[in-house]
Amino acid sequence: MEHGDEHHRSTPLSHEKLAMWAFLGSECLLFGGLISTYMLYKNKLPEGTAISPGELFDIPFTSVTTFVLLMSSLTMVLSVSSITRGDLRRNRVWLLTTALLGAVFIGGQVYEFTAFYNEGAGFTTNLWSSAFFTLTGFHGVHVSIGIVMLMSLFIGNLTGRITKASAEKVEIIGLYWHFVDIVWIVIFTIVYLFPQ
Amino acid sequence: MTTASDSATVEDTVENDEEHEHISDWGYVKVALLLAVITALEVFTYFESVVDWGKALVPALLVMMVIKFGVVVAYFMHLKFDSQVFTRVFVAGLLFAIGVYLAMIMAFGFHPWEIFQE
Amino acid sequence: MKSLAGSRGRLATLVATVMLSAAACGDKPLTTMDSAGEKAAQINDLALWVFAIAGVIFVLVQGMILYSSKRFRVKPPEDPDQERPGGYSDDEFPEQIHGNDVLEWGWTALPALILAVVAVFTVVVIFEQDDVQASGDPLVVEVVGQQWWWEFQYHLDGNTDTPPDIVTANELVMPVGVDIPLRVQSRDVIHSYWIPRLNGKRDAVPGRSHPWVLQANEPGRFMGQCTEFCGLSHAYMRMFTVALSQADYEAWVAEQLVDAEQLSEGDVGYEGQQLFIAQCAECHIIEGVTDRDGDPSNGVDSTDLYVGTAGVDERYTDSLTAGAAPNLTHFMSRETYAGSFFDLYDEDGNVNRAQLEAWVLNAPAEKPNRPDNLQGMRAFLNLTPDQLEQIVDYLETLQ
Amino acid sequence: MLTTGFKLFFGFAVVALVGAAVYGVASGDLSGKDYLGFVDPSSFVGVLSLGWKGGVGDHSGYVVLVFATVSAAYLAFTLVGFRDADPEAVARLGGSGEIPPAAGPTANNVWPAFGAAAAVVLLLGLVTHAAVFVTGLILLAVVAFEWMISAWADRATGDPEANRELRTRIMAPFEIPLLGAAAVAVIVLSASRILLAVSELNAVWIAIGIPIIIVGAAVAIVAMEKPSRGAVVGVLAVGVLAIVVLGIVSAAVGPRSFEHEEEHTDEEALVTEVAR
Amino acid sequence: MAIVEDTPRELTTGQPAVAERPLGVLTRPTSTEGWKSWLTTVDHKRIGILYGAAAIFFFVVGGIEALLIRLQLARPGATVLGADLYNQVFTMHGVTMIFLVAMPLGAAFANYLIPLQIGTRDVAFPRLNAFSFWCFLAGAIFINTSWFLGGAPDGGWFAYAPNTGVLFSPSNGMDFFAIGLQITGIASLLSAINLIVTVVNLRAPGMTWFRMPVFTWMMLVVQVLLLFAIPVITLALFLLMFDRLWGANFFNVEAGADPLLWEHLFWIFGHPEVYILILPAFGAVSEIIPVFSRKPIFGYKFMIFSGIAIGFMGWGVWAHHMFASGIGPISVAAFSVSTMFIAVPTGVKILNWMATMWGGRLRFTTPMLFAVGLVSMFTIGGLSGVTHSVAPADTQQTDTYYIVAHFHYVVFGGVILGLFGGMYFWWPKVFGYALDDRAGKWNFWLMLIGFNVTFGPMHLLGLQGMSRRIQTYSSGQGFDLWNMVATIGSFMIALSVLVFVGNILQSYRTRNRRPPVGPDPWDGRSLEWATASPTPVHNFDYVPVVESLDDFWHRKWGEDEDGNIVRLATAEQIAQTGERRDVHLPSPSYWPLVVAIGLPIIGYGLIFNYWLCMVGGAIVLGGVYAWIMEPTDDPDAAHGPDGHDDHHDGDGDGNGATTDESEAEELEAPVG
Ligand code: HEA
Ligand code: HEA
Ligand code: HEC
Ligand code: CUA
Ligand SMILES: [Cu+2]
Repeated sequence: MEHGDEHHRSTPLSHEKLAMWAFLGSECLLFGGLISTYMLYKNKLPEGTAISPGELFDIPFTSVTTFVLLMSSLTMVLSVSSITRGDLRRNRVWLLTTALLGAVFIGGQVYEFTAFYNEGAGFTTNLWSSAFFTLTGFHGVHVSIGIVMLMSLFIGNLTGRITKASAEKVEIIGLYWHFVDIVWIVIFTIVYLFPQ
Repeated sequence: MTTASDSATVEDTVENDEEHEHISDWGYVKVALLLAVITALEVFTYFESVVDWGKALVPALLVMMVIKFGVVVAYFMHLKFDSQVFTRVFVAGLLFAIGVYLAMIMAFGFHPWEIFQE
Repeated sequence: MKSLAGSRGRLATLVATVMLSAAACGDKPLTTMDSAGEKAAQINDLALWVFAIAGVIFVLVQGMILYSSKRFRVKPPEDPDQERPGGYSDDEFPEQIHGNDVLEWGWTALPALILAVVAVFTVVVIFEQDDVQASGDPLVVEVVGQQWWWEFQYHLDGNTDTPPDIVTANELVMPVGVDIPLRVQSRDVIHSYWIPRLNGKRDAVPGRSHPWVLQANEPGRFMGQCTEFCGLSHAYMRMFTVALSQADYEAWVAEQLVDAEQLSEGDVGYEGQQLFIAQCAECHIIEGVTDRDGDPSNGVDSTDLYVGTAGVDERYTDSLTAGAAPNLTHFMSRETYAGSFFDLYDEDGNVNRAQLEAWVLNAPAEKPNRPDNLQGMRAFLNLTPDQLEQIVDYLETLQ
Repeated sequence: MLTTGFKLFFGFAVVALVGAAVYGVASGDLSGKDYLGFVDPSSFVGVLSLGWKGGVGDHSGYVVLVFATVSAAYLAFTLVGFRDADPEAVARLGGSGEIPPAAGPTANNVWPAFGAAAAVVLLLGLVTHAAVFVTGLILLAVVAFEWMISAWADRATGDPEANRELRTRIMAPFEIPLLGAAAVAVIVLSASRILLAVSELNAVWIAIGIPIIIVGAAVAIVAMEKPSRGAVVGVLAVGVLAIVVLGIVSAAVGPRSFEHEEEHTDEEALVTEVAR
Repeated sequence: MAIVEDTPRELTTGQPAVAERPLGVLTRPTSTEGWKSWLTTVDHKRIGILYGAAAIFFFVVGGIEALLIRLQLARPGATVLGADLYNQVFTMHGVTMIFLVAMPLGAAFANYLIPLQIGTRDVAFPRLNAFSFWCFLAGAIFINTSWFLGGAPDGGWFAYAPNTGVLFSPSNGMDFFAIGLQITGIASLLSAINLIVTVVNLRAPGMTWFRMPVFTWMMLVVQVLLLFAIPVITLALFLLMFDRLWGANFFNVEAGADPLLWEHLFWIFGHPEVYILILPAFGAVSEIIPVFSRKPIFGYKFMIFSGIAIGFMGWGVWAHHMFASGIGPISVAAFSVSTMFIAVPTGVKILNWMATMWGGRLRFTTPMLFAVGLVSMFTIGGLSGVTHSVAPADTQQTDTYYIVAHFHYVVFGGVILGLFGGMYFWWPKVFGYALDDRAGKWNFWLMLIGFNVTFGPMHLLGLQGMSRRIQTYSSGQGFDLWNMVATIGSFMIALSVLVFVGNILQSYRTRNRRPPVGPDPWDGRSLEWATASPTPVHNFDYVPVVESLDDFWHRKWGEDEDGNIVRLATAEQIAQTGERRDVHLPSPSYWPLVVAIGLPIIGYGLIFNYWLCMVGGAIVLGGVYAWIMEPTDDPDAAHGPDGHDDHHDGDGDGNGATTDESEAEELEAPVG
């Protein structure tokens, strides 16, 4: 104990992980608000609006991208489990795969946004469109940030900065990634699948 | 990166944070398969010709959503095997969000039981 | 409540008297403590009880604090050895009490109980207050808030789907005694309609129509003030409610239903009317004379304006910004104007011409507004003094 | 502290600034306003506020001089900030009392090549689209910055290892996120272009196909015991190349037609301005 | 947590490093003295002091705004401020006082005291902590620059839509409001996460949940409230910003939007917010009263649970701000009842403080005066709050000066009195010298009287029907007398604040002439008194081991056979001396400051020119990654001239993780 007693810990929990969970708890209130705003406004289209969500949505397509995001959660978890084993190579592969799947999802979203816009539903068109683009846009930004973090991990792995010792970092970013995924689970059901 | 030092003085009722290899990679794949199946079911509700859910549509969708949500949180996010403290902070946020926003949209005239009326 | 009334009744009266006397000294047109209508009285009856309860708790708590501060106070020791921590000596200790669960639960339960009683009465009154059905008279008044004045649209038959029968501004005239249902609305931002002596307030929220009710026990003029912050001139957005005896009210209605006349050359105010049509009719309506597009000849009933309309300048329909202006058909029948901020007549009953001329000449200087943003009336600095006279002469004909 | 280098460049900056001011005022404006006149303070406002309020005389000359000021000042402060070319300071800090010898660059310099590429993009932009031109500009700026830092780091100390370390320390915070983001942006843009170009149904198929290929490749690589580095890089390169080429082609082809076309309004720029 | 860890490397070439600090300004800063060290500090105590200083500065700013309001309202028809300016001034008064005074003042105490009270060296993420402060300051300055850039926000502090849309508020003021509060929101959110982790993870050995001081408990509740309330206001502000900047429709009534959405979102945040403001003061008072009553706090657990209950119930009452807004009788009834019952846990607190005083030996030092002042004054505000909760009554009261009276009694009579007491109480601990007691008493009495003279009459004004937020009134309305009285009172408050400032200066000047305060000037109870004053940088020489509630006090005092209290030791004997010099502490860092500077630049960019956003974004992004990749310590400091090697892997425990190399990805998310 000569130089010891540096920082006594009252729980064995890691600071960073706890912080991430707290942050995710906080994010629930952000997305909860966005989703309720959407629910509130989606049925408030003025009479005779030509463009309705029911017409615009391309459920088969969105189902596919939803699926892609869901599977990215699997690859994420695989990358975490490989780094806890110290398997840097597989970690690398899965990180990149996750990021790529995320990118495909975002690509799909950009496609969807552009298509809606081309069909006449822009950000400012009506209540529904503002709420829709804001909700899914917020989610998209979250995914994009996640991708950048994943790519940073990937580059870190390549340059030797990420090692078995950094497994928890991967895990924490994974938590964020999964959270973004579960938010989409909710959005997909409420925004896309609920009867319009 | 956890400091395991001084675990003698740890008084919290948290589970020990030792390496928990509760699930193998194959286990994760199985979980993902489950999620995939539920997602497929969800998507099928969209094609009314397959099954007509009638009034149960929205509740059914919600149930499936909640299951998926729970499975990802419990298994992929490891919450089932991790410390209770994590569960508490996260679930607190979740419940606050649900409670507060439900009350809000109810004040706007939304009634939860209406979800049964297609 | 009866049993409570015995012990606490006196206190309630006491508090009430103190507050009333505070309210009564001098002229307090907005006071909430001197109700003149059923609804306001209902509120006051409830509120006074609550004030009384709060008063008792206030006295108890403050009394206890003062008492224990006096009784348990100790002075720091006199001797120069002041360095004792906190000024205490080593052997100066009160009994070390850590708590008392009975007490704790007691003072958790007691306030809860008091509040439960209050809650019951509160909820009852909330629902009573929400009863906004008409009593007798089918009249419904749409109260429309707008930056920064009020418009009242009378539907004498109670049907709000048809154009209003009477449109007036800032002064709501109603018969005494009966409940008059209101539909509180707004054209731009949130305002709040409040005649303190008759009822509590209700927000005028754009896009919504809030039922509310007014009733006065006695004839009189009751002042009000917009109480939701609504921008630049919020302070200048006042209003009156005038309660008239049934007969007077009916006379008023009959008078308001008459359109103004088209004057012809030689009539008093003819020049003024021409000027008005040229300059003011873009915004103001005088039934029988002008329309919102300023063309007196097209004969459109000006009330069309309120049901989506013919010939209105697009700037006014496109934005929610104020753009509509007070209907001036019976301007002189009101005692105040421009958000009831200015008196139209002086004490002797003569028209306050100087003020009115100042208003017409340069409204933004008299009352803060932003005409360039369609918020309020713009200035007419180009009017010569003669023209100004003529316009005001004309306004004076609008009885 | 104030090295010779600093003084030199700072001097340059001051001279250039004064020059700019004088030139901006003196070149006047030809509409007869009294720009030289010392009676009218407004004639200086434009010059001193860099044109924010009021104007200056001859623009091009003024701009050149102001830029000279900025660059010189930038260099001056960089020199101080990084203690560059300040052998004395280096010696003092080193404690050895010896002025260190100059050292040569330690790594291959790739930036000229990238610079050339950026220039090509820039030129392409001139003939194709403004967006390409702006991309070229940004690339050029990035290259210039990277090059500068590398060049500086190469000579910062006598120790090549430390120099490399320095470069990383400064540039990695920018490179890592930007590289990550750029990689993703390329895929996002290309994929969405492809999806837009094809029919709605085919979009679904493509959206199924791409992730299957990605996951398939990943599984294959993971399954291999010892994949050759070349192979992996090759697969990746081919994949990226394919998607980029397809993306460019699709963008050139343009999106499929949409029914509600007529309902466009001009303000609705946010969503697609980015995408287009 | 560094995503990519960049451990300091030995030079591999074998030759000695030619330059010790070749990076110039880019190496991790090391200085711990001089003004520059304040910019890079990661010490929770210094950050606490910075928060406090900023809060006091803004208190004077907000106070001057208040005085302007009072001057304008002193007489009917006054022309001190025009309507436009008046609206800006009262809006900024509210915004400043709530977001830039009360909240950071709370944060100051939280930062300084939590680590001390739970017996640790620093918060869990020291650099993140520094970032929170700079981020707060950046946001605060950003909002205030609106005065010079086309006009301050003018929509009232709760900014009801659609009055705050571009159509009705065309200046940039509301943009500054929306963006500025988002920036300070990031600060609050991160600081909340940080402190929650700190309390959960870093309590000293033996410091169980129910041995934690009430103050720390209340602060924990506050952080949880912040954690969940900030995202709600962030969301509302985003919607407003999208409407204003990019023409979204959230509050566009023409498109069918419902303005009540804003009201709900704002107050869902707004009501928890008022408990965020008051609980720190409650915490401080819960420390002060036992000390000066020489008794333990009465009903410790009830104090804790009532605090938690307040925090919890605070989430279910927000619509009491909307009783007149037409939400329908069912909602009104529900929220009316839920609001009333918040009085129950609050009452428990008030009564427990009174019970603590009961039978004690009360010493009315300045901190005690302020604390008792809170108990007394807050009760008045609380009781008027209960009269608002009676919804029908509130339809008469809402938006009148009766409300203004209510909330000034709770925010001034509660928050300001409580935290002023806190300042007098902990001043010796923070600065090593006490504030003068005599001047303090002047300060208190002037403030108490001035405060009642200012806000007492407002009850009457409100009941007489004076609306709030009106720039002027007419003499026929019967408001003349009490408004004049209130204005006079406000200048008495100003005088008391001047006395406070004077007291600080004078006490500082004479600090060496007066007897030293020692570690424990008040016979304190909690751990912060168990170390030297001013607190040494490393807080504790060794980590204290806690055996009971009020552990420090129980080490000083025990009971003899007769149950009498006897001294076991003096504070000087058992308090730590703070003389240890070999404690490894997290190194200072530039990056928190850099990242924080980037945020307002993005803000200006959103308002004026999107290119600026690129600049700001680059600063933020580069700053964040530089932060993540920053070596744990300054590599060169290890070879520093003092020869002491605190290279943290050197001690062989292999535990390279100190707390400061920590925070990372949380940072990016809120930015998005
Ligand atoms: C520190 C901040 C703070 C605190 C702690 C409180 C505490 C309370 N507030 Fe207040 N409030 C504000 C700050 C605060 N408020 C602000 C800033 C506004 C205005 C916002 C704006 O419009 O700008 C406001 C507005 C406001 C309104 C809306 C008024 C309106 O606009 O119409 C209401 C309505 O119910 C209300 C109620 C209450 C209640 C019931 C409490 C309770 O928590 C009080 C509980 C305390 C006690 C009751 C006293 C002690 C108890 C006892 C001694 C026990 C016995 C008591 C009984 C049995 C009654 N407040
Ligand atoms: C923590 C919160 C807080 C605090 C401490 C205060 C403190 C004060 N407040 Fe207020 N106030 C609010 C929060 C607060 N306020 C809020 C939220 C609103 C609502 C805003 C809205 O409607 O949007 C409001 C609104 C408000 C109004 C209503 C305005 C209106 O509706 O039109 C008034 C009017 O009198 C007022 C007055 C005061 C006064 C006199 C003080 C005094 O106590 C201030 C005392 C401080 C000082 C006096 C500073 C000391 C100064 C010096 C030492 C410098 C001396 C130098 C010179 C004199 C040059 N405040
Ligand atoms: C741009 C539209 C506009 C024009 C043109 C206009 N007014 Fe007005 N006027 C208003 C508005 C809006 C109000 C309400 C202002 C307020 O109360 O703040 C008003 C109020 C008035 C009032 C007070 C009415 C009341 O009952 O409160 C009078 C009288 C009046 N105007 C006369 C005139 C005359 C005379 C002219 C022409 C010289 C004129 N107005 C031109 C918009 C206009
Ligand atoms: Cu209308 Cu205030
Ligand atoms: Cu509240």
